[in-house]
Amino acid sequence: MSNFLLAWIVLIPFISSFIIGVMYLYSIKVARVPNFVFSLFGLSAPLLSFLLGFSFFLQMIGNDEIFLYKAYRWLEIDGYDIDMGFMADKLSIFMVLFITFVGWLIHIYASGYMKDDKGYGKFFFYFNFFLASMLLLVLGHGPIIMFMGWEGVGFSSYLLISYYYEDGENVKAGNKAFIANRVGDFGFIVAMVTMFYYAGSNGFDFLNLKESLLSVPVPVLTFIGFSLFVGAIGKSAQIPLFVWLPDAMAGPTPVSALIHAATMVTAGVYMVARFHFLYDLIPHVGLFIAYVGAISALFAAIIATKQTDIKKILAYSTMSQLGYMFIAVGLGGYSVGIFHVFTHAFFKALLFMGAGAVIVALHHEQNIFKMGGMKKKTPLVYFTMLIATLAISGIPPFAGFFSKDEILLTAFSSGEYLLWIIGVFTAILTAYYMFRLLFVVFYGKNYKEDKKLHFLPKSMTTPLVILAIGSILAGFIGIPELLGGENLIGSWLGNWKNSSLHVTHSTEIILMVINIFAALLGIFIAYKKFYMYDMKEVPIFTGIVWNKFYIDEIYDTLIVHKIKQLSIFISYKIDVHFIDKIVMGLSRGFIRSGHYIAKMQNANTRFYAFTMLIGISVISTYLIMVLR
Amino acid sequence: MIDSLLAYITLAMILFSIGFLGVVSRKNIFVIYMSIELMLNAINLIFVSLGRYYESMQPQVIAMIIIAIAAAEAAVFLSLIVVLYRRKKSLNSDIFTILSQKDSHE
Amino acid sequence: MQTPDITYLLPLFFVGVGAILLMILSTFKNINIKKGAIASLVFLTLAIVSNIYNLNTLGDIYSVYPFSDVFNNMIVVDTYASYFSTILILGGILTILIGLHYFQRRKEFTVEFFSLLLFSVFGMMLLVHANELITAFIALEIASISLYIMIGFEKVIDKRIEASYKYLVLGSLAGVFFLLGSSFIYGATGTTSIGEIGIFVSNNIDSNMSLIILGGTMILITFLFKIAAFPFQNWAIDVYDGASLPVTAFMAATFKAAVFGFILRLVLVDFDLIRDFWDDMFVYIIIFTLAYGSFLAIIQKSLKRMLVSSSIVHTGYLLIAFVSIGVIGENAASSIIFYLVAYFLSALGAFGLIAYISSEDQLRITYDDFRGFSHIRPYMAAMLSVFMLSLAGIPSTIGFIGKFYIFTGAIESGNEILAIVGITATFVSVYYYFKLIAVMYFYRSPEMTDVPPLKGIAPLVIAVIALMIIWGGIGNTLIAYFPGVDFLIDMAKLSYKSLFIL
Amino acid sequence: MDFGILSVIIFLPMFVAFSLLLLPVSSKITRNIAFMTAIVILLLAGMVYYNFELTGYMQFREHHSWISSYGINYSLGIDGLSLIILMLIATLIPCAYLWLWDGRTKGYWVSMLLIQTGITGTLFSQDLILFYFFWEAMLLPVFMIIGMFGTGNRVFSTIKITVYTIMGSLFMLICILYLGVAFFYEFGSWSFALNDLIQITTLSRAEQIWLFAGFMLAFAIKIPLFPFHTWLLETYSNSPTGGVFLLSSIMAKLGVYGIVRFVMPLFPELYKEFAPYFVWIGIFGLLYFGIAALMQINIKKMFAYSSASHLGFIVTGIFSLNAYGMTGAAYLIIAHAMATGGLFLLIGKLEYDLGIKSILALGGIAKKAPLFTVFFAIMLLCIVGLPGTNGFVSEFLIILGTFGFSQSAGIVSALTVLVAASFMFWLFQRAILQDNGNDVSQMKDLNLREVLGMLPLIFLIIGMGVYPDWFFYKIEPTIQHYLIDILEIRT
Repeated sequence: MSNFLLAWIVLIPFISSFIIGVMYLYSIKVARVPNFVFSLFGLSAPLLSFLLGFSFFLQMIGNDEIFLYKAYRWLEIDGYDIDMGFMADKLSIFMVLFITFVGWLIHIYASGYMKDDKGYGKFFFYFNFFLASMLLLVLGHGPIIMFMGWEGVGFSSYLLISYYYEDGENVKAGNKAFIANRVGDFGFIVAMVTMFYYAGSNGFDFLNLKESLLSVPVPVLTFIGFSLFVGAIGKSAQIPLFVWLPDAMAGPTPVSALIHAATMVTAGVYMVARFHFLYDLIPHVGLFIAYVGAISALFAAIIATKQTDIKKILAYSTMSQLGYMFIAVGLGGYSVGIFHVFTHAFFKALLFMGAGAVIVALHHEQNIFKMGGMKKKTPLVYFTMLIATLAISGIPPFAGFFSKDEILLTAFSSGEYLLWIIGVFTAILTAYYMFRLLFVVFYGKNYKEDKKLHFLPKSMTTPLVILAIGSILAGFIGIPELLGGENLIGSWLGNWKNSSLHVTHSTEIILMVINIFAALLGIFIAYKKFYMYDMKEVPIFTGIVWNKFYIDEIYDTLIVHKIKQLSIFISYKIDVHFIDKIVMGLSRGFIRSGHYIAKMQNANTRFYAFTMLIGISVISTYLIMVLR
Repeated sequence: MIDSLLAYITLAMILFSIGFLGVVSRKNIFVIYMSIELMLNAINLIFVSLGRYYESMQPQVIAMIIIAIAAAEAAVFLSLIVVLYRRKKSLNSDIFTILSQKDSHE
Repeated sequence: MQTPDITYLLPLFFVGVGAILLMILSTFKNINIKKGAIASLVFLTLAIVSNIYNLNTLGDIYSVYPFSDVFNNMIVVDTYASYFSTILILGGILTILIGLHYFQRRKEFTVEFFSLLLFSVFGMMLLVHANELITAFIALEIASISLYIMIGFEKVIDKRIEASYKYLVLGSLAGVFFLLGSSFIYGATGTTSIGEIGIFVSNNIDSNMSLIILGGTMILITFLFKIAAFPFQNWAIDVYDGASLPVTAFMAATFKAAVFGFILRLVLVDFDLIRDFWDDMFVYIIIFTLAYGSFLAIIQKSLKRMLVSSSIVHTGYLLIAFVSIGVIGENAASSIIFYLVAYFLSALGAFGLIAYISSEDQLRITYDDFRGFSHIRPYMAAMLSVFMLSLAGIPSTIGFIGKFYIFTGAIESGNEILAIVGITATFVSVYYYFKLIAVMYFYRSPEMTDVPPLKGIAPLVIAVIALMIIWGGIGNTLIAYFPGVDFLIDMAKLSYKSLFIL
Repeated sequence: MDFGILSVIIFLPMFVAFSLLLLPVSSKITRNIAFMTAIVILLLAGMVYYNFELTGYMQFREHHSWISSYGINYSLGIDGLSLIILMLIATLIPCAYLWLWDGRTKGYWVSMLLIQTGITGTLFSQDLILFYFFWEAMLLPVFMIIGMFGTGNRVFSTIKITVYTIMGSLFMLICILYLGVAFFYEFGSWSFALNDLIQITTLSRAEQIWLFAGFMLAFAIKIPLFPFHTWLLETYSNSPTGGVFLLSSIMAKLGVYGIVRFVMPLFPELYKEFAPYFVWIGIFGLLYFGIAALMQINIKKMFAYSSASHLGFIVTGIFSLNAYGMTGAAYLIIAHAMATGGLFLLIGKLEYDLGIKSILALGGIAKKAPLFTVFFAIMLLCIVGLPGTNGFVSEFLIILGTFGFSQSAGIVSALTVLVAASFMFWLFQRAILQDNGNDVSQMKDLNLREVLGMLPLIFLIIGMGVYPDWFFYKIEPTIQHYLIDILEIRT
């Protein structure tokens, strides 16, 4: 049995990150370690994991075997065991493959992007740690192990976002991400605990839970489903916990590419898919998820149309795309959702890396209205970006088209027409804001050519090309039957409930055409407004959309500020001025009454005799009363 | 018999009370001392009358002893009065208050 | 009976004769303080040796009336009395040893002082040996009158004389009540002998007891006065404060023990059957005593006054045990005895050490004067801390064990309220005792640097007391057969039993 | 182990302390000897751990008569819960010594040794009077160390903590005596041994409630539970590093330990009956202190609140009346002791180097002292309960247990994941990471000795988080014993 290799998929990045971390500390404390050593470890770990994952992938082809490896008993209380176990089924191996692959590419890209950074080693330490946590999340055989990866991902994203920690704003963004994630984790933990109590007696892993959950009453299941979804919301930046995602762009661009494209944010989608057996039992929660996804998608897309920061636009687009995925998984189209995760990984990573390349080339300029004419200067970046933009906009035959089409098809065929309408409308917006970006950056004329462009190393451009190819081809694993293809991903991931089969082919074609038209409409508007964009000054935006609907401000005043006030109220008002006042007041009062009583101690002999007289009188009176 | 005993004891208690009140109300140390002596003598009176009542010599002896003790006390008292007078030139009990809490406090 | 009667009386004899001899010796010019001290120590040592000899050779418990034809059973020698006598003589010895340095420094002290001290010890011993009310009164007066003079011995200092005056007036006033009570009791029973009163009470328990109770109350008033319990406590702080420190130490440590020694005998032997009448009264007295003492102690700035105020609190604790006698006589009585020992050691140590420290000057009076004391005299500070801890009843000191007995007894007899009040007072006491430790240790630079060095016998004796306190708190688990806590409490129980063999 | 290994563990530090106090040795030698003593105790504790059998009952019993007339015995023993706390103490203290290495006077070391004696004595006592004895005696060196080596208004805060805690313990004393008397009346002989006192059947319900309250008061003050916590802030903020280290990481835990060791077996019915209240008090404390910590400026006060918040959570765990909650609480005792102890050591260094306690005056530490930052972060993660640290395991178990006790309580208690994270990360941002332009040039990074002192804690924090079962198996029988034999709950 080679099942123990499953653990090594996770362990390799962990060990590598540990070695890099120690080496980095060594490097800053004792003697400098050259960058290539870091790169060696940093780059080989994802590759090795990928190869291991691929070997499992090969073993899985053609059969339904589930690889399970229980490393050791993690915990045993009261007769219940919780194992540290790893499970590879088709879903998780699929995730492993593209996480490690895309992760590897981003690593390569980062080795170029971060070349001049002083914390080069630290970066790879974080990066590998992140990757390891993500793999743990995917490969965990039960909710607890999954949660470990889940939290590890959250923490490493904190580390990566606040990578440039000297600036408090970056750390603040990291904090925001972590706390928002923690809100989600709260939901996850509650769900986990509830599940443990209602269905954990036969073993707390996915395979057993699948059976045990069947006997759990529906209200409890609903509760679990909701709570779990709160976790997903936090991690995948959906309404209302999305606020951290735009701020998270404070980290280096490869971080944005890794975290906000391929991996971390999709964890929520993965989780819902992983718990499909649960959500299958409670379709009403699924519908709720789908609506949250749809609203998030629309909301993010609207905001994205007005942003100026290139990375923030991409961040909102990520949120929007994640919304799509949730529409799919919420409606039970798990394979569809995962399909979009897959394609999205490619084009979104590509977009971020392209954006990163532009940013680097322009000496860390992020405002798109200060860019322009990049098409000529960096043609390679332009072409790859164009491919990615087409892919995200849903233009056939690029990857995004197929997956998005399937999602909308799922929505339509489920009878949730509202979802479908939102989806289509969002598609228009998507195409619009993405091409707005493309036009302004690559065709625009705003950029003052007073500076020489920064050189883009091979390590940065090669991944772009690979990912561009991926963005073109990724969609072909899920070509709908209608177009004579075979839904590879659907069949790979198994016979999940997939309602898209219930519509007629003609409907499907109509829908597809509508999608394409929607995308084209968006592109057309963008073309009209922004082609060869030329504006001498950077435009100043105002308005509710540009201010992201003031969501941050609302949260600040409604929650953060209130909690701070409460904190001050508790620690200074209640504690100091109430409880401690009582405590100290008692003792001070005691001392004060001591001073009053001391007045009896006036040293007058006759007074003392008088007190004796009174005392004797009282005692005598008492005695007389008793004796009577 | 018992009636006369009660009369004596009542007298003794009256004397005793006068003595006590004297200690409390008079300022002159001499008078205070005399008041205490009065109380002692009141008790002597009780013992002596009890001796008569029980027709026993024991209380009489006790009374003698009390007188002796009173004398011993008197010796201390009188010498102390001398010392007190020498220091403050007064025998007002109320001026001897340096040990009061207030004084030691400040 | 092989042992000649005089053996029993030897302790009393040595002390009494010593007192008289010293009085005579003091007229000689070449007898200085040191020689006087040595002479008195010799007598006291002889007394304590003979006392311990009695305790050892006469078996576990004994009770005899020596020369009963002469004394007419007025003096009893039993384990109980011997036990108390040992404490009292020890008090005398320790006072002399500790105060020696002080006496030598102060010009006013003469050899007569030791004579008076011995008289006082003699009076107290007689008090615990007394088996008759008038004897007890005489003993009380011997002890008191000696003390009146000892307090006012330094007649150049206003405080001393005033304290002496106050004590004299109020003490005599209280003493009169003792006589009044005796006369009532005599009127009711026709006797003043303790055993006979008890027999009378048990024989006539069905008839009207009010006169005896009234008389008993009057005696208890004197008792309450002497131990400074609530309505009669005002004098204590002033008098103790006014007295010179060794005298304060002597008074605080021994006099209370002697008075308790007598009153316990009286109550246990005579009033055992009618004691319930006073229980409620005592509950209030205890609560007020504890409260008053705590209130006063907590505001004191002068260390001496604080210790004195706290001695009122300790009186309250003792009274708690006194009340508990009702249900569990043996335990409560022995707990009183034990606590007396504990308090005796702690108070003597504390007062003695402060006396030693201030023997050079009068400066260290308040808490603040002790700032940073540990940095110049670490050992003294450590000893003083031990005494404070013991007084506060912190475990690992004898004070804790004492409190343990007291409160156990209180709970055992159903007086939980008293136990809680007592605990509250203890908790307050932690504040004022720990304040001294805090002041000594927590301030870095001392404000005063002139302290007598560690020399002479006094520091040694104080150190021994401190060790005894710790030993008494830790007990005898470490060394078998060495007298420890168990020994003390067993002795206390034996002496309790000796009261009832006739 | 028939040479009385527990006694040796208890009294060796005291013996060393007094010898050192009396001998004219320099503070350096004192420190070296103290450190060696701590190592020896670690070895002895290791022996105990190794020989500990897997049952829930008391082992390594030692029994000597002490005050026989009242049946007070010198009686020691150890079960799974005391064992892990012993291991914790034995491990933490040498580490702490390595951190306190420089610039401490002789008195400091002597106090530390004496505190160790008090703590271990409290831990092993099976006789209530003996327990009380150590419980109070422990306070004296603490009193000394805070008062002598503390900062700020140290005299006041020392007196405050002393009087406050003694108040609680005195009421406990009354309750102990009451139990002893009740035993005497029922069985006719005196005893204060725990095993004897639990046989008392004559107490009425009202009596039991009062006694229960008395015990709980003492422990609640020590822990501290709301609203008995006001001594905490001043004490923690004014204590020297060693003092606050021991206070937070060990002595506070002893309060919880006392509840489990004494209150639970003595009043099992009331324990069960009042469990809901205490679960909610614990949760309330968790949130209350957690929120209060948020806006603290003084870094030590913040950790004081944080500590109280976690202790509330531990209390929730022990009152959850099931194996998950109790095991989790036991685990959190260890986890939190390590993390908070480590944090206080780190902060102590910060204070020592820079002389400031205010968060506002810090910042930019990370650049200056990366190793410091890494260790700080790991401790912080343990407090926050990140998976992979033992903090997570314990918090998860407690939430699980609390949920099993009451579903609403379980859900509210899960808020712990939010509470600690919010103030801890904010602190980390402001005090350590971001550059506020304050002058922190005096800050030195950790040297090798300090790294060595911190590494065991780090290893344990992570090791216990990754492989908890290996650490659990010694406690598990004890917890089962508590639940099945003492509380008579079948899970």
